[in-house]
Amino acid sequence: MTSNQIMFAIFSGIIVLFSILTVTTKRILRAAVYLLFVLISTAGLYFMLNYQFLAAVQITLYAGGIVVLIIFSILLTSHISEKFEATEMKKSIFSAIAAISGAILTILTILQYPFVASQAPAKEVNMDLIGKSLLSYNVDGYVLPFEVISILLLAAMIAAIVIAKKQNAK
Amino acid sequence: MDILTLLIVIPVLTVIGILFCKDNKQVRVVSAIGMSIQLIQSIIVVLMYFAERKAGNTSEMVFTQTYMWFSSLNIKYAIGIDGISAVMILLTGIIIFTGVFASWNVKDLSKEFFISLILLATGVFGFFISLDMFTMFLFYEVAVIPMYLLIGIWGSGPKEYSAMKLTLMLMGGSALLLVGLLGIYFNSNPAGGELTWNILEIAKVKIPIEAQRLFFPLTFVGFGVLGALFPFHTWSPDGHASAPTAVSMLHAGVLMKLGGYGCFRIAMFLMPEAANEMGWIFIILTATSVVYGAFGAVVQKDLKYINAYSSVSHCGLVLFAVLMMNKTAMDGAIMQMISHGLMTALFFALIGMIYGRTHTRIITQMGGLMKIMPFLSVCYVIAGLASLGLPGLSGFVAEMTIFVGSFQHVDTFHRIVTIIACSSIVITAVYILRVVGILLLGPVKNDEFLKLKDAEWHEKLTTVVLICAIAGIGLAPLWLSDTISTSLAPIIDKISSASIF
Amino acid sequence: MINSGIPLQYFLVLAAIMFFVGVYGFITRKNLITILMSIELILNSVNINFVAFNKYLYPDKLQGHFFTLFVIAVAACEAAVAIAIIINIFRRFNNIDVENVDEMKY
Amino acid sequence: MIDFGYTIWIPLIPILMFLFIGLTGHKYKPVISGYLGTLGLLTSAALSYYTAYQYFFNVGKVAGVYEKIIGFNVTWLRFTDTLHIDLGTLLDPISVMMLVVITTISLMVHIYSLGYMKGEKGFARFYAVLSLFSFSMLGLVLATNIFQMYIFWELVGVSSYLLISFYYEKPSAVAAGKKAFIVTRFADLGFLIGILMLSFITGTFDFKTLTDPNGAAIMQGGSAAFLGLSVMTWALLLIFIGGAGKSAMFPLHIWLPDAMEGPTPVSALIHAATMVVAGVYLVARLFTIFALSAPVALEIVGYVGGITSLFAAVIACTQNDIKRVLAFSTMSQIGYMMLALGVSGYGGEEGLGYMASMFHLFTHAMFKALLFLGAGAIIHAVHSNNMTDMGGLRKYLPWTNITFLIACLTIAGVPPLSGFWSKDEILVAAFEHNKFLFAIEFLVAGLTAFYMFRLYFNVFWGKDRHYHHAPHEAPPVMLFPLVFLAIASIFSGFIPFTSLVTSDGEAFHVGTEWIVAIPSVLIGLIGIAIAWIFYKKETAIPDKLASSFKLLYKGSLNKFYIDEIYLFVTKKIIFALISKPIAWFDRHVIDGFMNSIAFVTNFASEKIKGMQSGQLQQYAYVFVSGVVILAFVFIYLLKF
Repeated sequence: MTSNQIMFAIFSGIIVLFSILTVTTKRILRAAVYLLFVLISTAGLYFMLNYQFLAAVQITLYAGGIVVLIIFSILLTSHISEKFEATEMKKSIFSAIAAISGAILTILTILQYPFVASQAPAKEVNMDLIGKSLLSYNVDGYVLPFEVISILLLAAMIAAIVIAKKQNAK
Repeated sequence: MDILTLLIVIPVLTVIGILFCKDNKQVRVVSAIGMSIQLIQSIIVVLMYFAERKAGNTSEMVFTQTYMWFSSLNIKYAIGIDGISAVMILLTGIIIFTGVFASWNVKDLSKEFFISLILLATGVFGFFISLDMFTMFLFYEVAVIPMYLLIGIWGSGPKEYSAMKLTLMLMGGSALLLVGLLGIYFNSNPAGGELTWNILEIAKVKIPIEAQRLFFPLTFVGFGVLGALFPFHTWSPDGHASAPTAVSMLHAGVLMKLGGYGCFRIAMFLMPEAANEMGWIFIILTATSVVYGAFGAVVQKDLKYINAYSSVSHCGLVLFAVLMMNKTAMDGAIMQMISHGLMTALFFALIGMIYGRTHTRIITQMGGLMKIMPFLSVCYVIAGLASLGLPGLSGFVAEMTIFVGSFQHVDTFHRIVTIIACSSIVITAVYILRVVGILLLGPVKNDEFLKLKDAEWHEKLTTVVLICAIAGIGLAPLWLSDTISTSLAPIIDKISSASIF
Repeated sequence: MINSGIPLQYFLVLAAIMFFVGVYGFITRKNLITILMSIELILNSVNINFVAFNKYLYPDKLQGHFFTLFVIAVAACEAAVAIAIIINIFRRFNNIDVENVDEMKY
Repeated sequence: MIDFGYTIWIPLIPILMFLFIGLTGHKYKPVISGYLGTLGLLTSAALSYYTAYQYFFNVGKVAGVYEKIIGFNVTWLRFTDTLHIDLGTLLDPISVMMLVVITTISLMVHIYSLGYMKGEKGFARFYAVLSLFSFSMLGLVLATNIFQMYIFWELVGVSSYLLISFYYEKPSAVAAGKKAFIVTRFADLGFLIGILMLSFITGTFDFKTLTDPNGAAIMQGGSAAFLGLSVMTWALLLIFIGGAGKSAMFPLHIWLPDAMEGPTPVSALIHAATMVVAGVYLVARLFTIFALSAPVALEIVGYVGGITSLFAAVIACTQNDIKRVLAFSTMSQIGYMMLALGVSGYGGEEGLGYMASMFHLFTHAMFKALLFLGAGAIIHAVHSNNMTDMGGLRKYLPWTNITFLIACLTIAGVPPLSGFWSKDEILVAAFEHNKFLFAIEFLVAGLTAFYMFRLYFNVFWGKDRHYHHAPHEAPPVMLFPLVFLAIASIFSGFIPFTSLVTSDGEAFHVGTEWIVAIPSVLIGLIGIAIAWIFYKKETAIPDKLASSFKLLYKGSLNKFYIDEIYLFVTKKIIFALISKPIAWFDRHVIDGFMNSIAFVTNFASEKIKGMQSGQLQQYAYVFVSGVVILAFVFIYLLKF
């Protein structure tokens, strides 16, 4: 076992474990925290794959931004001590069957498919390249999606404000 | 712009004109002017058609134009007319013209009413000039949809129910029809190569018999629903009973003809082999329509129901004759369409006028109208006589052509069915005379009615125009018959090549 | 490959498991926020796939990388809007059970 | 050779009058429309006489044979290359004779109506429709082809309908008009189908081709086809049904008595002299083909005629409405004509019956019109149709009395009045061909004399009734037609029909068969004598007789319940057992089926909509499971 494999094993272990905990725990705040672990481990995976920028974004945006957002809204809407009632047995069993069979199916398929790893030299992903690609309109340039996503972000912010704004009592 | 496209443009312009109108009066005037122009235009089209033929143009269709409007499916705006469509256009022109005058008194939402009415007519005109099946289908739908609004909003009685029923049944027919048309389209070039929607081009090839067997019934029934083919006719009594006057006129007068015309122009013309094989089924159905509709009319009490059943009977005769697949019978079928269109429009116009005065359509509640409103009554009698096939009026010409034509069929089965269909003329006489006897003759039953007035100028205009047309065809049928049968020649050539008899 | 003896399939299997866990959560949880979290799980698993494919199959390109980047941005938007909606729902029903939100039934 | 093209004006003038009066009649005084109509018909009559003169005495005869001459012909509607409806005029002995009959009677009726209908509401309408009728009838007899005949046949039916329902506010008149139209329409259906069959066999509508004795048409359709009769026989029988309907042959006669609801002049014109003989004319028109290629059909025609004449004569003996007596008498006389055709052969002396039939048609038109117009005068005076309201009228109505008596003597076959001659020819023809039919006719001759004189004595003799006001003689304008027709009745018997109207156009000679003539005159006289005894003074004998033959009397009085049978068939079977169920079936089964499609759709969607619970997670669950299942199916089962 190389160190890489060990790292992978640890990260994937954390991911699987905490994913399951996220969706099964009875306390909502804990779920958020478990989610945080999952996201951070994912960032770890990105690091392993040498995508440092992506990993950084993952941590700041996901782990930092979204999870905080979620925790805020939890605090706004729930009591911390509140426990969920247990999911109905029938519902959870059927859901589990669907999910597990789906997972098995997918995994089987993945395992049967002979992926051939490319031998092309890996590109060095540095900030320079990322910045240029994002603003380039040549082949492999992402200026259009970049602009689109910025507008989307703006729209989402405005939308969030408009939706969440208290309506005037009528 | 060519003369045929103008037939669509004028109604559209009229509709736009109506949009700018301020009150009832303006709407009426604009509609009347627009439809008068349309009538004149229809007459001009017919005259131009004659001139073109006289000038020696012997091609199947004249005034043809083609513009591509959806190239990936090769859908074209292809137009052109032959003698048959020319006379159908004239019929439509007359009926929409009289229809506008028959709805002179529409008060509520008159703007919307006239817009829908004229839009409907636009669809009909478009249908008759189209040579491209898809464009034809498009116009067909344009004609059918306003019907829903017209009945549902301006109708009487259980109008929502009737409108829903009529539209749904016609849409059901459309669905079958669309499948049939697509089937024809995808088989339009069995040798490989570009597929086409153009009727004339498809007519040159022989659609494989297996495809015909599948798509002929679909197309025939699809159009047949609109042509009140038994047992898909039940929208007719309800729909007509609820529809406002002009809509009944236009619907029975022209829209039902789209069914017959489509059956003939697409189902029979493009798939003669299947028509030959399966014709007998539809012949039985249509013969049933003819007799059954007539019997159904005998016991009805509501004027519009009587007329609706009578339409079932008469339109059944149209499809019946189309299925006979010989020139005389088909000639008769087209004439019957025109004749029935005119007389049923007259009927519905008169019923509307009577209803507008007495506020009832139940014949037993009325009586002796001849004394109160002689003009309308005499017109009603004339319409009745036309319907029961009095010589000198259009009904006789059409029916006799059908009967003689059908009886010339070499097959005994066809001749026997013809005899059965013939018997409808007696039953027709029974129900027409029953209505005339109860409604118009005899003593006045309700003294209230004595105060009612006879026809006003616009009502007189409506009835006189229709009666003139009916009598015109009845007295001098030769030009009409010859025009139609000349245009039928290429169609008959194609059909008879498939004949197994 | 460079990546030191971890086959692509591992990442894919991991992502698949994570995905279906997210699906399970989506179906079973009642609380809208936890449902949102399940969605984050699902998105995350997809991201892993993208990145892994990028790295293993097309190391000379960056599509997967950027796609993930954009997905993260979209996820952020989505979370923001979703939470705004959740807060509105909370104002209305005083809880955030998904079962309350059934206006769209027949 | 003279151009007969002008003959088209004979029917055209009345139709122009119809249009003119019909469209403008309300604008001027009604009496003007009467004069206009009469004037129009006078012109037609003059043209007809001129034509008759030209045809019979100048140009018609070529080498001793009266040819069929087409005066005018135009194609009206083309079906196929060989089948087309032409409108035109065909002149041959019978059509020219009919022209004379129709225009004469019609003119008389027009003149008569000026007095009879005076002051009636709808005077203009009356004259308009009368013109329409004259047009149709003239067009019918002049028809060059069988379809033209059918066209005018229908027009005749409609004008008859309009005239019967002339008093449209009277429900019985409306009902009678309807009945007449529908019954004849039913018969016309037979006619139409017959035409279709005939044209199918022979490929032509044209009378000239059809009736050419050497032509191809005659030879067609000879083989037995159905029930042992040939196609041609069936076609001709169906055509005969049309004729039987118009001519009120048993059992299609029921409309004729009711048709007496119309104004009396109309009865005289339509239901006595012209329209009702259209059936006879039709058979005569097609006589060649009847005689040469379907003798069985001709025999049936003869028997139908015989039965009708007996049947109607029996009924006529008991009726009390004078117009109905005359109506049944008309039926009986037309039966005679049909019978005469039925016992005739083609060509030469064999064609005696044909000649006799036409002869009788001619004389009958004269005396029956006279009878009706006389009856009109009586009704005009008494304001009742019922014989029991009359009696002793000879003092009040001297002119009517005399003319009526002449007519009665004529119909009873008293020599030398015209009825004697024509009836005698018929009896001779029957005697030579069919003794059974001869016996019937012999009996009917006696019955005819009896019932006519029963009528005559009852009305003009007997006891005076209490009239509201003294009956007064009709005005001169009504008397003139009576006198004219009386003269015609007396002398028309001397017209040499044997040389003018024969089956093959050739003249032949026939002497009076005294062995038939003397007994027939005798039985006529016996009939008159019995009537004299019974009814000259009121006696109890008729009542006694009636009670001793109760069944027969009641049956006859009620017209042997034929009307009731028809009523039963139409009301109980057609209406109750066919139409009502069809209407019900349509509303409930067919429409119910359509509605149930809608209902099933609705019901299904009502059930399915439960799935649309609005529960997000449920959707998700279904979605995921669906994807998984589909993926499984596609990957592992279908192996894409």
